Amino acid sequence: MTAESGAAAAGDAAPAETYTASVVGGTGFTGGELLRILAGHPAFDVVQATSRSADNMTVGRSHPNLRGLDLRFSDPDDLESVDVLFSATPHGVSMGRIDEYFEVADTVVDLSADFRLPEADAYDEWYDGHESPEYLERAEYALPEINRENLPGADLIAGGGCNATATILGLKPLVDAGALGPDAGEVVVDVKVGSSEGGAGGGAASSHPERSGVVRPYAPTGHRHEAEIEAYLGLSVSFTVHAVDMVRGASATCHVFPDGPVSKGDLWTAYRDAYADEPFMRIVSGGGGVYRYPEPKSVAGTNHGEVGFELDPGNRRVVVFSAIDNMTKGSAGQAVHAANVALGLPETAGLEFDGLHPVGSP
Amino acid sequence: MTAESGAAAAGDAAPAETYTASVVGGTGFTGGELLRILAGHPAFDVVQATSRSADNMTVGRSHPNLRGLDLRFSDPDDLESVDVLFSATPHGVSMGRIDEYFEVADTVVDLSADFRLPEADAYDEWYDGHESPEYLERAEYALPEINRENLPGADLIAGGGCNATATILGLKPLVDAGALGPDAGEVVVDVKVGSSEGGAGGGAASSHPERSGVVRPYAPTGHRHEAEIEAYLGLSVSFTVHAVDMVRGASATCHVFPDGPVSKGDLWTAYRDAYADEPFMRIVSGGGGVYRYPEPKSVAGTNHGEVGFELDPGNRRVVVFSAIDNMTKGSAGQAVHAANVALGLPETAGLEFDGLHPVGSP
Amino acid sequence: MTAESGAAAAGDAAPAETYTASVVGGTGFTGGELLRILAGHPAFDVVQATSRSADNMTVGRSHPNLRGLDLRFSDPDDLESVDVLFSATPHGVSMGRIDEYFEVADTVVDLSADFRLPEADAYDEWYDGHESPEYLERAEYALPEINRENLPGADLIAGGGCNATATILGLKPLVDAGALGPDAGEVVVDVKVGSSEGGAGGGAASSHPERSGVVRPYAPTGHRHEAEIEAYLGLSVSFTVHAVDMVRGASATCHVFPDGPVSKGDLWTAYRDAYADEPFMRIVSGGGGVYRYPEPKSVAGTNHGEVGFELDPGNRRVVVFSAIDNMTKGSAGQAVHAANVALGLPETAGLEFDGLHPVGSP
Amino acid sequence: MTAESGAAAAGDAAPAETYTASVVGGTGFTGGELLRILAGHPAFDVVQATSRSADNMTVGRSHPNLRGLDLRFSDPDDLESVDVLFSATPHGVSMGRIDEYFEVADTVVDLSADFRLPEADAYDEWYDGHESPEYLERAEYALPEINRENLPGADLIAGGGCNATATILGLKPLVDAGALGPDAGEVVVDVKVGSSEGGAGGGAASSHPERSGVVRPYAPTGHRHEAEIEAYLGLSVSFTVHAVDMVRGASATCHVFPDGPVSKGDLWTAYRDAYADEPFMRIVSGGGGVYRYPEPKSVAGTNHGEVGFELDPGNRRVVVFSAIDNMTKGSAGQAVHAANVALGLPETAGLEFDGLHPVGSP
Amino acid sequence: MTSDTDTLLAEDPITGEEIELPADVEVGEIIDSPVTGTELEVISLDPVTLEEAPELEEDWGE
Amino acid sequence: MTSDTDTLLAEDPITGEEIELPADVEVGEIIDSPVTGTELEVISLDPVTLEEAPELEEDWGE
Ligand SMILES: NC(=O)c1ccc[n+]([C@@H]2O[C@H](COP(=O)([O-])OP(=O)(O)OC[C@H]3O[C@@H](n4cnc5c(N)ncnc54)[C@H](OP(=O)(O)O)[C@@H]3O)[C@@H](O)[C@H]2O)c1
Ligand SMILES: NC(=O)c1ccc[n+]([C@@H]2O[C@H](COP(=O)([O-])OP(=O)(O)OC[C@H]3O[C@@H](n4cnc5c(N)ncnc54)[C@H](OP(=O)(O)O)[C@@H]3O)[C@@H](O)[C@H]2O)c1
Ligand SMILES: NC(=O)c1ccc[n+]([C@@H]2O[C@H](COP(=O)([O-])OP(=O)(O)OC[C@H]3O[C@@H](n4cnc5c(N)ncnc54)[C@H](OP(=O)(O)O)[C@@H]3O)[C@@H](O)[C@H]2O)c1
Ligand SMILES: NC(=O)c1ccc[n+]([C@@H]2O[C@H](COP(=O)([O-])OP(=O)(O)OC[C@H]3O[C@@H](n4cnc5c(N)ncnc54)[C@H](OP(=O)(O)O)[C@@H]3O)[C@@H](O)[C@H]2O)c1
Ligand SMILES: [Zn+2]
Ligand SMILES: [Zn+2]
Repeated sequence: MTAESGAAAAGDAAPAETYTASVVGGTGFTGGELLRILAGHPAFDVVQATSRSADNMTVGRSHPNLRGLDLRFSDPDDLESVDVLFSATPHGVSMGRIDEYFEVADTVVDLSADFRLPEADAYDEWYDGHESPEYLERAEYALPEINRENLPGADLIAGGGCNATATILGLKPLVDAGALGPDAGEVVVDVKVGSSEGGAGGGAASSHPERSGVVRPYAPTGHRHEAEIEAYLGLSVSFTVHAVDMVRGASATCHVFPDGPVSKGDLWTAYRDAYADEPFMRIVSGGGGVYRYPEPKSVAGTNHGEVGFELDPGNRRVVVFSAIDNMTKGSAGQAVHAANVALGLPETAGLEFDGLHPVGSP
Repeated sequence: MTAESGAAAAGDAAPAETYTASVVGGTGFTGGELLRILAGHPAFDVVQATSRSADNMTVGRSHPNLRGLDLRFSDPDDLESVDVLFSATPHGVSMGRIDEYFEVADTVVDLSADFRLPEADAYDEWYDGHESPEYLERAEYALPEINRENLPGADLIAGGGCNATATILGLKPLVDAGALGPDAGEVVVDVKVGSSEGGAGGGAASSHPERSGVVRPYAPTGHRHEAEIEAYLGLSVSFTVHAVDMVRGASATCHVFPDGPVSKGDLWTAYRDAYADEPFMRIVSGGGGVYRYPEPKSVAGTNHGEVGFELDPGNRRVVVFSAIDNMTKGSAGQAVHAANVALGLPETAGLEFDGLHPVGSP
Repeated sequence: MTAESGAAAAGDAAPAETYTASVVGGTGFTGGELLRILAGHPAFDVVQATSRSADNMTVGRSHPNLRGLDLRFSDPDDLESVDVLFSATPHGVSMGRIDEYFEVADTVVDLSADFRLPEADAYDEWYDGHESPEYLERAEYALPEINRENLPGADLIAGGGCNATATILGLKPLVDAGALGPDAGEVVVDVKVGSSEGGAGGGAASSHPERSGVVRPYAPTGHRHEAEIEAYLGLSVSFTVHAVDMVRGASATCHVFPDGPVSKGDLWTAYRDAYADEPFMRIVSGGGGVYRYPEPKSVAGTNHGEVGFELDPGNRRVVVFSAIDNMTKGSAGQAVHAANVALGLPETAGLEFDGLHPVGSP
Repeated sequence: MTAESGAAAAGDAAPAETYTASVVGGTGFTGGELLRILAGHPAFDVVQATSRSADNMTVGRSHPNLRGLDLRFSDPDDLESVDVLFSATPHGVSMGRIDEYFEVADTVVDLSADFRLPEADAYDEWYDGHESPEYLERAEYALPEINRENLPGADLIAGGGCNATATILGLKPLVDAGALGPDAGEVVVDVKVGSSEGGAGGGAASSHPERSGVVRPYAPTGHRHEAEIEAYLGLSVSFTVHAVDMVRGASATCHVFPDGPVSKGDLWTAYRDAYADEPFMRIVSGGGGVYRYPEPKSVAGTNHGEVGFELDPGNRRVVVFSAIDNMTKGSAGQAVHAANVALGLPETAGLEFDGLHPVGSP
Repeated sequence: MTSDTDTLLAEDPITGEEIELPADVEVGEIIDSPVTGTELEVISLDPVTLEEAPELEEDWGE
Repeated sequence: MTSDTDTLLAEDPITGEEIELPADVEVGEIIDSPVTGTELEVISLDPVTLEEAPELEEDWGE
């Protein structure tokens, strides 16, 4: 904690502590989302955002919503000392710079896959190995809905993958309720995601003419998030990801065949047990009006997750729907949520935005 | 057959026969698509299109692409005598008027669900019963890829449902190859469809502000097309349909767990055996460039169906992708294709359009 | 003002006053936006939202972003006493109920056109006359950027039209700078708007299949907002409105031919003089990166207005671009902004949301 | 003409002549559109499509709609001898290779700006000069609606710019009717275009997340198509282009202030005089239903142009709307149309596709 | 395509051109002009007289 | 936010939880559950009994 925030803490009542923060990878999509959230957060003071390509440019040039922010990008090689360093770089960057990060920061929150998996072996299997496996045990998975108890005081926090987050949030209540025991059938997870998932530097397939209007299988099988789901749910899933025409959003439809018969009441109990007290989780399952099940556009721009379910009596299937904004609950919002828990701040601080209606394809 | 077309047949070489045709439900989406296809078809002469709501108005007022067509809607109660009557009305209309249809037409092609299922019981279970069950045996399912041998000479043709069509086209090669025997696991079919599937008369959920940008579970379970799939594939499937932000298109992702191990080579063999000679089917499975798997936008406006597959070695899953245009291969194009076969015309007559690239969200 | 808020005012420092508020027309698009903003506003306490069609249903059923709000719609005939009544009904409703509104509320903020125009004659010319012309003088136009000095203490506030707001914000600096004197040429205003402008109850033209992907002239000439622009800018404009494929947003391109030559420096001076101190206005005019001029998606969900300009030396034209979110700056946000000024609250209270990046078609 | 086509002409009745054709720039958007049209054209036989980046790959890999075409890209440096060479390369390429083109082809149709302007000076002013100015006089502007009489027999044809085409088609009837004489006011042309206008190789601003949902001023002033409009209409226009969320389509709204009063009847006369006999032009101006004025999506994929108008009596303004598909009427279709006229083929050959309804954002 | 026995001739009120209408049109019916697309009201039948129909401004969602 | 004097208590038929309803609900009225969002029909008033309302399948555009 800096002297500044210590002083603040000592001095007066309201926003007891202020933490200085930096964002590495500030021109990127999740970096921009972090900056947006932190700029509106009562307890954070953003002192640095880095970029190699837009060094010295204003943040608002990359992120037009942040034109009001008086901050310029600086070089990632000149990191300032901060309380919390958020890193939003492509996979492989943080694992190479993690020592450096801890030299300048007390707490590191990494949004990449670099510290998500608990075992180094998994990096050999699913990625290209790991440069700093000694940090893996120290890292805590950011998603409070499954790891809240381990976050307070954590100093290395690993943000979840967005598709993994949607899936884990959808299935965890069933796992906890014991519905997915050894006799359960295959768990099929069919995911639909928006174009922001690819990050700011898209290629030909991400150009507007090619990417508009698609239902495009982009990870038919073998998606790396399977590893994360297995690690945190203890469940092997059949996982397929499709690109659809939206910018923000990840929606997971989980087709589940429980051990034995379940009723709608059982399902409500399982999901309410899991989420009734969660500040960001909503159960949306049937009912009237236009919005009867989880939809990414209902949560766009917010840190909310929506989950819902339906029962297929004919063949004992439960269909679970889960929707998040990949940029918020699926990355930057989850990271700030976890930081709030780690630092003992109110969980919803900086994450109060409730979304828009009507809203098109956010 | 009219004297006119008989004469033509007798007389000269080129376009041997001309058939007069009418479209009941001409203001609707599939009715308009029928009119578009028939207007460009060398062997059909459209003499009537009906509408109750736009009686006497030009067809081009409803369908701006048909402004060049010199035809006005007329009352569905004043049907003219034709060789082929196409009916594109909501479920329940044709079953009540089928006797009347056969009074004015030699051949009836119905796009609704009214004659799709072979058994009257199924209508009690999935719909609200059937008014003319005596026609069910006479009706032939329109999809040539699975019913070509029974179409020649058929006089009552029942167009398939669009989601059922996508699913059947995707799975049939595996069924034929015997990969889905008694030990196979559950077959999960996760469908994504465009807004034209709802027809021209949408309600609040179909308005642009509410329907844009969605990934919306609209038939979580219990979709009526399951009945059709079961009837024609002999397979019970776990079926879920989502609305996504496109207008045309239905995309089915089938997650399949075959009896025993299959190889990529097996899959190619199965799909090539099924479709190598089919004029409208394309196998798109891997490869380079942007379009590696089936996508609805690759087939938009066309009668093509694309199918592809991928193998998930870890858990013995085959993922099958199938994409069609719901308005064409999924309804009006399929109907004309079937009529071509029934009347002995070249199969691709009137259906040569190959689609556009680039194309947004058609 | 209620006793509650009076007490608050007398007593202590922080959130000095709390005002009770109601929203008539709460199921509508702007009604929902009002509820969203007021629910997050530190000085308002929403006690009622009315609906005839969804009486007794939760607000969250209509507006999924407000599922967290513990409020049910009630009958518009049973209005509760409040400090501020916001009315978001179609044109013609408020003018018939205005006496009733003042019986239950100290301050009325109306979002319809009913009290926007200063002269009763204008209602005869552009609308179907006025039922309560005696209120027209009392009403204050809501847009603080042109009417801030008259808002404090106002008890009848008339929200501007969204297209008029975009146009007025774009042109006012030029009018103030004297660039549009008697020798100026025609002022052409070419507007592009999203589908939410039509409100929640759209017809066939608003259905997703018909409304997607359009550039549709929907008010080629004679749009009623011309009257408002003339009234508040003193300028007669050539006005054309197009529907484009977005849900939120209004973008006005104003093609202006000033009296005499102007330089880029003159323009910057004019716009900075007008807006440098405005909390919600941003001048975006050239520069680098992707977002160089005003765009509706840069301000979506926010109360910001972006304006920018470019010079066409060849023919003395100035092109002015102006972008707002029709639901916020163009209606509900403007209304709350005006209420803030009227009640002496901080101008930006409840309106701090800065928008998202990336964002698709919000 | 090749021996082959000569033989065909001599030999048998149907498709009298067949011309061999090649497409330089075959991976591009307009190159792909040319290939699509030529592949379905009864009189052309495509023998070569070039690409440097996809040399030896199948055409269907770049253009999924052309998977049925049995053709592979070849190197643009190895041009085959053909009757007609179509070049669809970026500006500046054809002017450097034009001699080479004529060595292998009898007729050259160039889609770039390289031979569009009649005067070399104009290339100095609007482009970076011209390498082969001696060809400018020989070149004929491709748009038959304004240059049909000069096309028969032409051997160098210069395709128009898409925005220029939309504008010229919209305004020409007024120019011909003498409504835009010396006392007319400024002509403001406000254009909205889709993302395919930028070609296949987009940058950051063309990525789906950044380009979705925009109304983005991308050529506020100084667009090069002004030069073309001036050259072929004799009219200086105030020209501004906006990017909107569609892939195909260019829509020009022309705000015109004629010399003196005009009536709706005058306008109908002017437009019918100009276009009643044109095979591809449609006047769409008022009327009922959803599609009352020109819209790009009504003509998407087709070679049609729609024009319409409305009168603003208050200030003597005529608003003209003009809509085309930039890929077809605005480039590849126009090129083939011109080639048809040049070679004496039926004008609509290969261009009969009438478009789709409903259709989203093609 | 429509059989030509079943048509009436009338004058388009905007362009003055002769247009064809279905034989069964009735007075008061709204029908669109094949030339301009405009909605026309049938004012009388013998001879067929047409007038521009009043526009339903509001049905189009402003 | 709603004044608490004006509410009735009832049991959610799906989850069994106690839920609040507006005081002026009538028998036969459809109201949504604050817990599950499900549409419930008011079956009786004293005590308030609720039942899942039959779903209007077709209104949602299949
Ligand atoms: N997008 C999502 O939905 C999502 C969700 C969950 C997790 N994630 C993870 O979050 C991370 C960032 O994703 P993103 O979508 O924001 O990516 P992005 O838009 O491509 O941004 C990457 C950022 O990292 C910077 N950068 C790249 N290489 C760097 C290096 N070697 N050193 C320092 N900075 C570097 C880039 O800026 P400069 O080139 O200007 O330096 C840019 O600011 C990834 O690991 C991704 O897997 C993303
Ligand atoms: N949309 C698809 O993708 C799709 C795919 C496969 C199959 N289908 C099936 O095709 C049929 C038509 O679907 P659609 O999407 O084209 O529907 P639609 O757009 O709603 O059109 C229905 C048409 O039927 C007419 N109609 C309605 N009730 C009628 C009645 N009682 N008697 C005579 N005409 C009547 C309507 O016109 P007027 O009211 O003017 O008479 C309209 O022209 C349905 O059975 C549907 O299940 C649709
Ligand atoms: N949409 C925009 O961008 C925009 C911008 C600026 C200004 N405005 C103005 O704001 C107003 C509302 O527009 P909107 O787009 O929000 O419309 P909307 O979505 O159609 O909503 C209208 C609301 O008014 C209620 N309502 C209708 N008639 C009523 C009556 N007679 N008495 C009481 N309540 C009635 C409706 O609910 P129930 O039927 O359930 O009672 C609904 O809640 C209009 O005057 C519009 O011109 C809109
Ligand atoms: N897009 C439109 O709407 C439109 C409308 C009217 C006119 N035009 C004009 O049409 C032309 C093509 O536009 P586009 O949109 O189709 O562009 P594009 O998609 O970028 O395609 C350009 C093509 O040219 C090839 N190419 C580039 N440089 C070349 C070179 N030096 N030598 C040989 N081939 C080269 C490229 O392929 P490889 O790199 O693989 O060789 C590619 O196939 C441009 O001049 C444009 O102004 C376009
Ligand atoms: Zn889009
Ligand atoms: Zn859309």
